[in-house]
Amino acid sequence: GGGTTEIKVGAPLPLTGPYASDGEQMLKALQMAVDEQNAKGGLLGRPLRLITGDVGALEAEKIKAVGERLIGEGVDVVITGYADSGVDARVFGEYDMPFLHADAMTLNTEVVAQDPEKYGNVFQYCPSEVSYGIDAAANLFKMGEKMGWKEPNKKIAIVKVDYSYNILAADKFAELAKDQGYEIVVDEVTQFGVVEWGPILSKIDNAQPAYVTFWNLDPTDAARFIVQFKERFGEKGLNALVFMQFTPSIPEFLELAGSAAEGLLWTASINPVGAGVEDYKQRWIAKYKEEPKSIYAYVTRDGFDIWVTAVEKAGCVDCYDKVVENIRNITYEGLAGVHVFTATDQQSKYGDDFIPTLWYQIWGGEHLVVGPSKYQKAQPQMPPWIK
Amino acid sequence: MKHVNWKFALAVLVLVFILLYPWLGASSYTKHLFILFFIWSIVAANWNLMMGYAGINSLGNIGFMAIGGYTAGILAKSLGVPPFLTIPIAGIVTSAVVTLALGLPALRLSGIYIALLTLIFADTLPSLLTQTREITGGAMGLHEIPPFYPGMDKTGAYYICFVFFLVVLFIIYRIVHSPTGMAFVALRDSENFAYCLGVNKFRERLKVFALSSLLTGAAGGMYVHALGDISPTTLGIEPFLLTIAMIELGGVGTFLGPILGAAVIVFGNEFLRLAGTLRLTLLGALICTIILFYPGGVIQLFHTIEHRVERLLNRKTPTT
Amino acid sequence: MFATKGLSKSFGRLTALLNVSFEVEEGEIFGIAGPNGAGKSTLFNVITGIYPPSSGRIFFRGKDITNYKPDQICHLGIARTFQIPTTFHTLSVYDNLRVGAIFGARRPQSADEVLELLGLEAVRHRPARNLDLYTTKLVMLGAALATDCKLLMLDEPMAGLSMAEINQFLEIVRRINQEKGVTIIIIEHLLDILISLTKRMLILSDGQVLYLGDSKEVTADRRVVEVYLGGKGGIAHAHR
Amino acid sequence: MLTVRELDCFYSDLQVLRGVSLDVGEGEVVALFGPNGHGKSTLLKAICGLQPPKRGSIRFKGEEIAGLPAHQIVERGLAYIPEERHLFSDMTVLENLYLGAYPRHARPVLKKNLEFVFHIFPRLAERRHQLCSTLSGGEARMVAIGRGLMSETSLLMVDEPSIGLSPGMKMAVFDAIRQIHCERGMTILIVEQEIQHALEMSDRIYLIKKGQIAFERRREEVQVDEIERAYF
Amino acid sequence: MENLVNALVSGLISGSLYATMALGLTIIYGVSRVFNFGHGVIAVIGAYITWYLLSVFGVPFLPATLLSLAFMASFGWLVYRFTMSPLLKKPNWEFSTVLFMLGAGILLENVVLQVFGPRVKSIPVLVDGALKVGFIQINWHEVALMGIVLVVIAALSLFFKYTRTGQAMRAVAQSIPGAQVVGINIEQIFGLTFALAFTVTGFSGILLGTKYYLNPHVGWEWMVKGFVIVTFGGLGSTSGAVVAALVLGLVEAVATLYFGAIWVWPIWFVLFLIVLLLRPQGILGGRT
Ligand SMILES: Nc1ncnc2c1ncn2[C@@H]1O[C@H](COP(=O)(O)OP(=O)(O)OP(=O)(O)O)[C@@H](O)[C@H]1O
Ligand SMILES: Nc1ncnc2c1ncn2[C@@H]1O[C@H](COP(=O)(O)OP(=O)(O)OP(=O)(O)O)[C@@H](O)[C@H]1O
Ligand SMILES: [Mg+2]
Ligand SMILES: [Mg+2]
Repeated sequence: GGGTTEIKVGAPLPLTGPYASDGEQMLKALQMAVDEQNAKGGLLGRPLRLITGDVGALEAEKIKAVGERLIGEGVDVVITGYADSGVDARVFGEYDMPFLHADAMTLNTEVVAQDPEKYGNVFQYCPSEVSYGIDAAANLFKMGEKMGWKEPNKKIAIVKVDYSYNILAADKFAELAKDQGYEIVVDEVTQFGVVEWGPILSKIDNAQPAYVTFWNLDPTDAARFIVQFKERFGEKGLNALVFMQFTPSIPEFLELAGSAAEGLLWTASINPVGAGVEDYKQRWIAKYKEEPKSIYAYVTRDGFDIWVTAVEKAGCVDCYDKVVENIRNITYEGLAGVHVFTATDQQSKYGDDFIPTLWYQIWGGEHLVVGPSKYQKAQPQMPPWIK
Repeated sequence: MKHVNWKFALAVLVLVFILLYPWLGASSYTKHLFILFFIWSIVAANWNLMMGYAGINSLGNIGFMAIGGYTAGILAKSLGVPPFLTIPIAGIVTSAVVTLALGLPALRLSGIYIALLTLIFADTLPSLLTQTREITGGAMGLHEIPPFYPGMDKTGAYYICFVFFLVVLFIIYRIVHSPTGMAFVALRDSENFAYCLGVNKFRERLKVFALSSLLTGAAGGMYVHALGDISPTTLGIEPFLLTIAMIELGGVGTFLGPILGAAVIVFGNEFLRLAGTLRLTLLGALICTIILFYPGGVIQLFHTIEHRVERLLNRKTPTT
Repeated sequence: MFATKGLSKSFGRLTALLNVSFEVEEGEIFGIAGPNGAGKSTLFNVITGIYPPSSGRIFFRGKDITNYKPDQICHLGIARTFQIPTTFHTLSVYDNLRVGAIFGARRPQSADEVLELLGLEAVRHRPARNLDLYTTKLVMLGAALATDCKLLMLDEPMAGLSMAEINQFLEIVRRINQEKGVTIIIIEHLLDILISLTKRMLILSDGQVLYLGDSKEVTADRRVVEVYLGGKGGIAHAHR
Repeated sequence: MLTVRELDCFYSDLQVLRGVSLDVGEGEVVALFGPNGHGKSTLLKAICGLQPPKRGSIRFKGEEIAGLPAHQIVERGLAYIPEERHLFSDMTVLENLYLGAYPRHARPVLKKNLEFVFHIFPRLAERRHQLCSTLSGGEARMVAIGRGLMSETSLLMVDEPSIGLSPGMKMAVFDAIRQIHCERGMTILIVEQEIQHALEMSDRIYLIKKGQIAFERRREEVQVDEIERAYF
Repeated sequence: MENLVNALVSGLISGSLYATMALGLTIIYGVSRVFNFGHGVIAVIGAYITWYLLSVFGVPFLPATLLSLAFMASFGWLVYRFTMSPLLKKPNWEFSTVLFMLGAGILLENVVLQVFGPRVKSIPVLVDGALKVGFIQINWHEVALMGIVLVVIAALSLFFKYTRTGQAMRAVAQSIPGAQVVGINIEQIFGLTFALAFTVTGFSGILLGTKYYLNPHVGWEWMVKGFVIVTFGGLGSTSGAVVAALVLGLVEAVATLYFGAIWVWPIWFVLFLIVLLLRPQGILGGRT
């Protein structure tokens, strides 16, 4: 290596289609990372260049085509926020250069576990979606006590969308909840784009569960759900906690749901909790004249920095084995927490000391951190629909 | 006579080029694009056979392709059936399912209702896939479907798809130039007169419907073995719109049209990926511009060139 | 060879045909006339299966063909033309005939025979779109004839033709009848031409049979004169 | 009233009219004869703007109208009853007739004209709410003629009005044309294969052949057989 | 029982909103035989413009709506004048116009994406509060929507039946030479038709935007539902479209209640199959 030839950083990103708003944040994060690195004189003295490819609505066909192109361009690393539909790990696993993604999907980590030889270059710099299920089963049932609310029964409603990120998490939760003696009384699978939640709310109304859990990545669907939930139960009441997986972290959710979301509980398994977050945010605002808009504005940077650290340690860029080995053994304190990769499937470990899952409750249009205790800022309260 | 010769020569030249292309320094990426082109032009050509020739306003052909793709994928993946069997089975299953559930009832209806029924049929599939998550993988689809043969590389897939492409085009050519093809023109011009001359519209259409869904299903089989994945995103709006665009951009109801259209869309779409967020904006603008200047589609551009060339040839040899 | 028994057809409240019965002999040229909207074309449409009859039966060569579909009826040997000149305008003249030959007769060479019979070789390759009225009518007739029909039904074939063309056309109709032995039913408003061409005719009025019998005597029937020819001009003006 | 000079008309590459010149004077009835397919309808279409001519001039009431869009020509008071009828098939008889009175100047007299049409074609009055697509051939012809009569024009061009009509109805149509000519002084240009009838009512005739005017005569100067012979 | 009734009510509401979607589609298809693939995107544009006026300039709801409708009308007229008009005069217009609108749909969708960004927007509701009748609860907003929809539909069908321009639009749809012969200015009528269709479509976008949220891509889904309703109801039949929309809305609600949301499309498919086999001309479409 050496010299001043460019290092090419490949980035398959969802720049058009339904995921474009995250894709835009990923692009900005990576562009800022590359620019800042270049301003520091590049990596190992070589300038970096970002090469992006649009994976649209995450169709397998597109990811493959983009993959072929990036490889053809001779990229030395591939980093994305997410470009998943269960293929990207396979596409880039075929090669040797490191591939870092935050798909948060078991589909993309299990291949690594199954064939570590071949897919050893694939890293997921966040925990997989099942961690949500595990965490929710461990903590949701304790939330009531903290509020001074006693669950009226042991019934749970699950509303999930047919997407593995949500399904696997919800199914894990159901499995663990049943072990604790809970009963699933509503178990609805929908597709994305539900506009009328009325019939499902009716089912909930009939079953009168103590917990309503909602697993759907689409902020529009989630906002509609909580708005219609509020319309239905706002006055007449429902003696239940409402929980959502991740989606309220997408800014549109609150914009759309407005006051209907007051009292909602939700969790995210990646959060801007690291020491550098505030500084990062200021640099972002300076560069883009606006605030970072989603978690991918932060976490994508971790992927980049992990790679940079590994390369610097290796002292070379195209010595892929070395770089990959360094990533595997890294302990990196990033914006989302401390990244340490699991040995089996190379995803960031989750937990309070690694990448923590945070519990939020929405009050006064703000997301207040109500757990775990290490990060807690506020006390959970009884939501308004509990009369 | 002369114009037949140079067109023929051009066609042969193009085919020879495609045949030799993997040896002319094609990258894995461009071979990949050609594979996509072969498969999508087959889907488009069959769709055109239905819509442009037989006047069956189907909007569900992507669905047919998906049925074929899933059939082949499931057979190969879960049951270990070898690909040379899964592809014909995919075609036959697709044709049988689609013809029975859709063709028999829909073809008795008038054009726009066929469009409606086929559209809804295609929109039903994602729900069914969700319901059968254990076998079809639900929203995440099927992955790691075995290739045509173990250890297949891009060149192998390239040639297999190319041969398939040629065979299907030959079949379509034969249909279009058969009495069935003539019957469709007759039906389009005057349905009642054709009926009174003994043309059974329903039967002729059913024939084409069955055949064309068979070939589309087989194309779905080719798709999964060549690419290795299929998921409900294949049934999404973008593939749907782009395939319609292929047919119409090339020139509806012409033999070469959908192939030219597929070439423009597949290669154009890939090329525009360089434009990042502007990709679809530019693609839309491209479609609009082409159609404003060549309302007959790309094929019209070809005819314009043809006229020029012919005039040139005639000028050089002013006899005959 | 052909007969209808008590044929009726109504469209909603409107009765277009009421209890129409008539017979046509093998080899005959049979005429149908009647005021506008009397139900002549409807009769053809019912016979050829475009509309199902409301009641009544249709027989062809001893077979009950009521409720047969148009293509089945064609295959039995009944062909027709339409009142509005209809051809397959994007096909060539020859291909127009071939449609009848291949799908109707299932005998491709019948197209060539008809082409010769009607003298259409000169326009063989012309697209049917831009033909003049007379040739258009010949092509329509040719396509019907190419189905190797035994019974040919012509709906106002001479409307809009000039005198000379009418005479040519009559010549052709007679030849088809005599040389090919095709039975013909013809609707026409030009009564004196119909009289000269046919032995028997049917006059419909308001969907009912007004007259059925010898053509020569039709003008003697008071009711026909009254209803059909209209008081004012009488037969002298019916056609010159 | 109408002066056509040196008109050339094409259907893409096919020339159908070659230097046609023709005059129709105020209050005249002019008949246009000629074999089928020799350009009679094309001439009428060119005049009313449906098939704009390639060369030549058409003056109507002293104004040049060649190349104007059809609706402007109609608004100037020129009506055309096409041979192909061109009815609005999914509308009722009555709606078709109303649309005949679409030009502004025709609307005030709509009632009167409608009565006139129903007077000539009592059949249409019976069938006023029937959809045009279901009419018989002759009934549809009546609607086309009736629609033309609704437009309250100074020049009426009729293309083969008698096709498909029963003998009695033909008489009624010719009588009606004669009547509007006599009573309202409407100028008329008629194309007809029934030479006898058209000849009887007209002041002058033109004979068109192969897209050219073969001859022009006053009615007194011409016999039916002369015209028929000229067809060959 | 209570649930069923509530489901039916919500079905009625979504049905009536789908019906507005259907309107713009029928107008253009009815007159020019152009299947407008850009339909959904046009609705989205109308909604986005209203949103923009509301939230960026703080224009009140009514003037914002009127302004955006005025914009949509001129937009429709321009689209006709500069693209459709030349295309409709060329031989292949049946296909070229459809494809053009498809290309334009993709183009405009992504222009919206570029201009307004990918984020979801919402238009505030017209009126707050809810109407309660026994155990049935409907938002006033939704009552208002239904009312507006019914008024618009009635106004349009009166327009087509009784006004001179409306009749001319239908006439042009059925025979262009016929329309020319009676003195209809084809260009003007086509232009007006596009302007009207774009306005109605834009308006339906605004209504939908107040109940459902807006993003640049949502138009396709709206369009598919609109298309389903137009054809199911019988093309060109406004009353058919209304009935179809209500039926589909109700079926959707009931199917979700008893079988689950995922079964809506399969149930629709079977329903269509049955209805169309019994009545091949749609629910109310076609006359005998
Ligand atoms: N599909 C239909 N629906 C309603 N009425 C119809 C339909 N078809 C025909 N009619 C009516 O039935 C009557 C008979 O029509 P038909 O076409 O048989 O008349 P015709 O004798 O052929 O007249 P013409 O000499 O004018 O062609 C007419 O009054 C016509 O309006
Ligand atoms: N749309 C068209 N495209 C091409 N050629 C046409 C078209 N319309 C008519 N022609 C041709 O133009 C010539 C003149 O047609 P036109 O209709 O003017 O004749 P015509 O004298 O009115 O005959 P007819 O008595 O049959 O109505 C014919 O040879 C016809 O084939
Ligand atoms: Mg008739
Ligand atoms: Mg003519």
